[in-house]
Amino acid sequence: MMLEMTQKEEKFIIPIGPQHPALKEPGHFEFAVDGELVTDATVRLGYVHRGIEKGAEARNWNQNLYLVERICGICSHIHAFTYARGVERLAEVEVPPRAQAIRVLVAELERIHSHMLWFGVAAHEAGFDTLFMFSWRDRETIMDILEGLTGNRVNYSANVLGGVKFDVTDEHRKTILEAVDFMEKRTKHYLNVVTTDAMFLQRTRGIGVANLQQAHRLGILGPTARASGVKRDVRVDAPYSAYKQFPIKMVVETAGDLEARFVVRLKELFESYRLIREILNNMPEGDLQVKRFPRRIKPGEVISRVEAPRGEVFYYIRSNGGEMPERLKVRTPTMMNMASVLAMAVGHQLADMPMLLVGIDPCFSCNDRGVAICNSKGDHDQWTWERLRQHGIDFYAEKV
Amino acid sequence: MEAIGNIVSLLFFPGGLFVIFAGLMYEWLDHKIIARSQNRIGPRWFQPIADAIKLLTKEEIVPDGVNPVLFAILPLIALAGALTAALYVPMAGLKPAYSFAGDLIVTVYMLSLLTLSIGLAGANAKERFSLVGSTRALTQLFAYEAPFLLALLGPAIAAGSWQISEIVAYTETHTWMMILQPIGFVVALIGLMGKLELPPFDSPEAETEIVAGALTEYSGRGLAIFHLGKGAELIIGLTLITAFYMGGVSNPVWFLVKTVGLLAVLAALQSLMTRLRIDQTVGMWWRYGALLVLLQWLIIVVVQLV
Amino acid sequence: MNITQEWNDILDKVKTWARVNSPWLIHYNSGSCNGCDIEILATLTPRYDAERLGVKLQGSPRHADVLVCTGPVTMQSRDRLQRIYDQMPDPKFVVAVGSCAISGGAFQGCYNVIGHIDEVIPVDAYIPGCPPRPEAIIDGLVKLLTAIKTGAPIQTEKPEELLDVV
Amino acid sequence: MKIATMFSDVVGSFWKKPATVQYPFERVEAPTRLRGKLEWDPEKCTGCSLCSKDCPADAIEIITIDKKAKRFVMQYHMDRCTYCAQCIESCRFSCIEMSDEQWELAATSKVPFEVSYGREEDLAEALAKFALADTVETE
Ligand code: SF4
Ligand code: SF4
Ligand code: SF4
Ligand code: SF4
Ligand code: SF4
Ligand code: SF4
Ligand code: SF4
Ligand code: SF4
Repeated sequence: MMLEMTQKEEKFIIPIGPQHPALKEPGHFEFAVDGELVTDATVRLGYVHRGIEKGAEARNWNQNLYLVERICGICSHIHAFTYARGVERLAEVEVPPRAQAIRVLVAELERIHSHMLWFGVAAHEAGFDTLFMFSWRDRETIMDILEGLTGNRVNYSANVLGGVKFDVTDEHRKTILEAVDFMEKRTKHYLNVVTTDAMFLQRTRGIGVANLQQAHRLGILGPTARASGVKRDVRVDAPYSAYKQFPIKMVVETAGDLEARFVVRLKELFESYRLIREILNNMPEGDLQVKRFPRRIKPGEVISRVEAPRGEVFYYIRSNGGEMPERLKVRTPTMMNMASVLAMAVGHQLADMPMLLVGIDPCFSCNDRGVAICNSKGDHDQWTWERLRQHGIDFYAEKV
Repeated sequence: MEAIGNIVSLLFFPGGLFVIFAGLMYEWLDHKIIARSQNRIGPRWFQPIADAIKLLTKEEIVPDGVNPVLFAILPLIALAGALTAALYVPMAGLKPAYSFAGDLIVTVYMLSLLTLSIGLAGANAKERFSLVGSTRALTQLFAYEAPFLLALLGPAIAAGSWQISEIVAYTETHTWMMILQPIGFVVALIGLMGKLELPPFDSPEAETEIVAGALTEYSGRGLAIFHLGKGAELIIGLTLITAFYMGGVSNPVWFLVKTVGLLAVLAALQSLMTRLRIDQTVGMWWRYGALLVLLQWLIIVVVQLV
Repeated sequence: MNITQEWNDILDKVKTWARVNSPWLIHYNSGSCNGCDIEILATLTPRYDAERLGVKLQGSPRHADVLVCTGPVTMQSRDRLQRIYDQMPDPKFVVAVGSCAISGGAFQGCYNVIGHIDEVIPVDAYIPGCPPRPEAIIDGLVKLLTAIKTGAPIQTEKPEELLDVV
Repeated sequence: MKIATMFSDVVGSFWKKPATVQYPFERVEAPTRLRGKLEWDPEKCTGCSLCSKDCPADAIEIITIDKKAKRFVMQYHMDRCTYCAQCIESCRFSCIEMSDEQWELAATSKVPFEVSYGREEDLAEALAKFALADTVETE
């Protein structure tokens, strides 16, 4: 033990984060390097931990819709969707089919914006700024649609408990279809770029490989897993909401390297485009919301799973019959994928680290829970889960 | 009288203020072309000037643990090196201020002084990103220096002189070296990109990996001076290559046209490529760059013999 | 005397001009939901291209003039925020982007949230919205720069030292 | 394996107009559904306070001057609002709207973020009774 400690201290540690240009969010990674080669990697999370799960117990069912939406600004709709779906099942309320279709429509638009965002950031990490600029330029067409449709570019607040807030008019339908055509053309181009550009492939092909066994063992989710050949997609495995009516095909690649992750995400976009067209052309008629959604929800518990752009989002919701949830538990995909970065990092060049990191499309805001991963000295002011929980309990006890 | 002339040439033209100012304008042009190729508007023409003035008037923080003398003096050495180099090249199409046999070698090494100072500055800062940055900067220096110099020697051999003014006189009266020695031209161009740490050879200051590389800890004045040095290096490098490979620079108009043309090519190359890892950069230089130039030399020698 | 006076005036004008035309940003997320962060990034991309206003996103606090903060301040990121602020060379400015950076927004009252940015470091401009549109972010930045240009009073005192929560 | 696959985009951009909007110099209209600053109509309000109860950010306070006469004042905290429009959904009497024009809300101090809505006489009374913020907007 002692021996290991002293060895560790002699290593040259390169920290990435919490404030670092490669990370738009504060995560903290430490890579032990030998020259340029990474020999060890650790992560420290928790900079963005806000205590949402505990906070949710002090807010009513309506307020929580917006709180969970702000777990993350990139897949905000997915969180509200998952939560609303759970609460509606708990309250045994049937959401009108048109509302379901609109929810899925927004979810797919969000997937496009999220994948394009990731694509640009990944290109930026690779030092290919032109690709970053062009992909973000094209992403703006989707942002325009989302803003025109929902009224905000990021936290759309499309949902209310029991339905959605707005309708899709004919005019929207037209602009969305046009934008989707444009995006499809561009996506084809980008797919061509990432699979043929020799310079780019040098940074992606064969880098950060996670094979099928590793993917299973590490419990990777979402496109990252599908790039390693894991056939796992909630939209296909357990269709929910309007996905029952509008099924989606799963995109799987087997190489498991960074290139495969690019290919899976870009190919998924084509499925999204197809689905959006299908929904718009076969939009069910009917109401947008149920007449009255109960303010108190009868006791019970429910789980709700939805496929976010980065993988499965999982909610557990328990009610004790009051105006507020008794427990809300969120499990997000990046949390599950984080371990894979650390496993893949060892043996790669330091210069590959940002690429490896973005390979899983990480975003910390949803996975910042009090995970304690101690460094060699153990002198960080770390908040363990237990300490946080105790603090949370004390905090609210004091308030009452 | 001569002393006054010397001071003028050192401080104003063709060294000093002129090179600094021209360097800033070329830097703007570079950014502007890149911005336009990315379908956006890009910076205004006075942007680099505003940046430089702002940095010069900002507080300069000397971090703990550095050698303060080195910290302050390294940027000056870098800039002085670049400005001295400017005296030996046909700046703005005019005759170099000084000239002696073998000044080509001196010029190239004066330019390297900048990279060397940056490397030392990074090592001095004792901060992790700076250290990695400086290691990378020096590794890269080691990698491109030889091919770049060899590529510049191609025209020198053809002209049979190692004196810049004589080589230029030779290239002005002959077919463009770019056509006679295409390999040398390409290597020199890419060597210049490596020297200036432009993408795709910007791993010494790769923002997404090591923040700002060796200069991470520099603020205010030091950063500004390094910045000015980079600008000077850009314009000197462009001048050298146009003078050697693109039919010389006989007057200011030709100078402007040719260097700007070359800059546009550089900018386009920058916007088309993905950053190379440092091991890829070094590998590429030694495996292809150096060998290609040797091949070029061989061709020159054979042609001259025949 | 008069000449030095005039000279100083000119020098001041040049300084202010350079400062206003070359705001280099550094961005720190002290607990946000990413929403504001991606909108800040979007202001740099072709549609909004903040570079035409001289804006550049810097990685090192030593190179930056304006600290752009997003999100409420969580317990763990408080020290970091303070440290980044301290590392920046003078003159420095702070912009709080998004409702949670200004007031805590949807997260006010959560146990791990200390509060908003100006409880930790002084803030010079506030941009409400959740998140503000990129145009609104540019608008906020322009308002800050205008204030610097006209020399309008911007908050510069430090907030009172926080009670140590833990 | 190709090199320079972005060539057509890069070269094409030189002939195209930049995609950049001229924002601070030219203002483009926001979409009509945009959720900007909140606006409140005191005439329809019944004082049920559902809006403030459901607000996730505690951004609305309904101050009762006289319940029978339906005289209320709304204190709106622009800096807390998350622009989520739940209040619009919760209000059964459509008193609340969100402006698609007022979205340039940035300021160099927090003072303009406190907004009080209401009829003039109500505001005057509320101001006398409670200490309200400086910025007062009358309908
Ligand atoms: S993985 Fe989490 S944070 Fe990331 S986009 Fe999805 S829900 Fe949001
Ligand atoms: S949170 Fe519960 S379900 Fe999830 S891994 Fe832990 S014990 Fe299992
Ligand atoms: S993974 Fe988390 S931080 Fe990232 S976008 Fe999703 S919710 Fe946000
Ligand atoms: S881990 Fe994330 S979702 Fe859970 S309480 Fe913390 S910030 Fe909220
Ligand atoms: S935190 Fe718990 S569930 Fe997660 S890896 Fe550790 S022991 Fe397993
Ligand atoms: S203001 Fe809104 S969008 Fe911005 S970080 Fe806070 S919750 Fe997210
Ligand atoms: S828009 Fe949302 S946050 Fe703003 S006042 Fe209404 S309910 Fe509250
Ligand atoms: S919900 Fe409507 S009627 Fe009720 S207090 Fe609010 S604004 Fe007035």
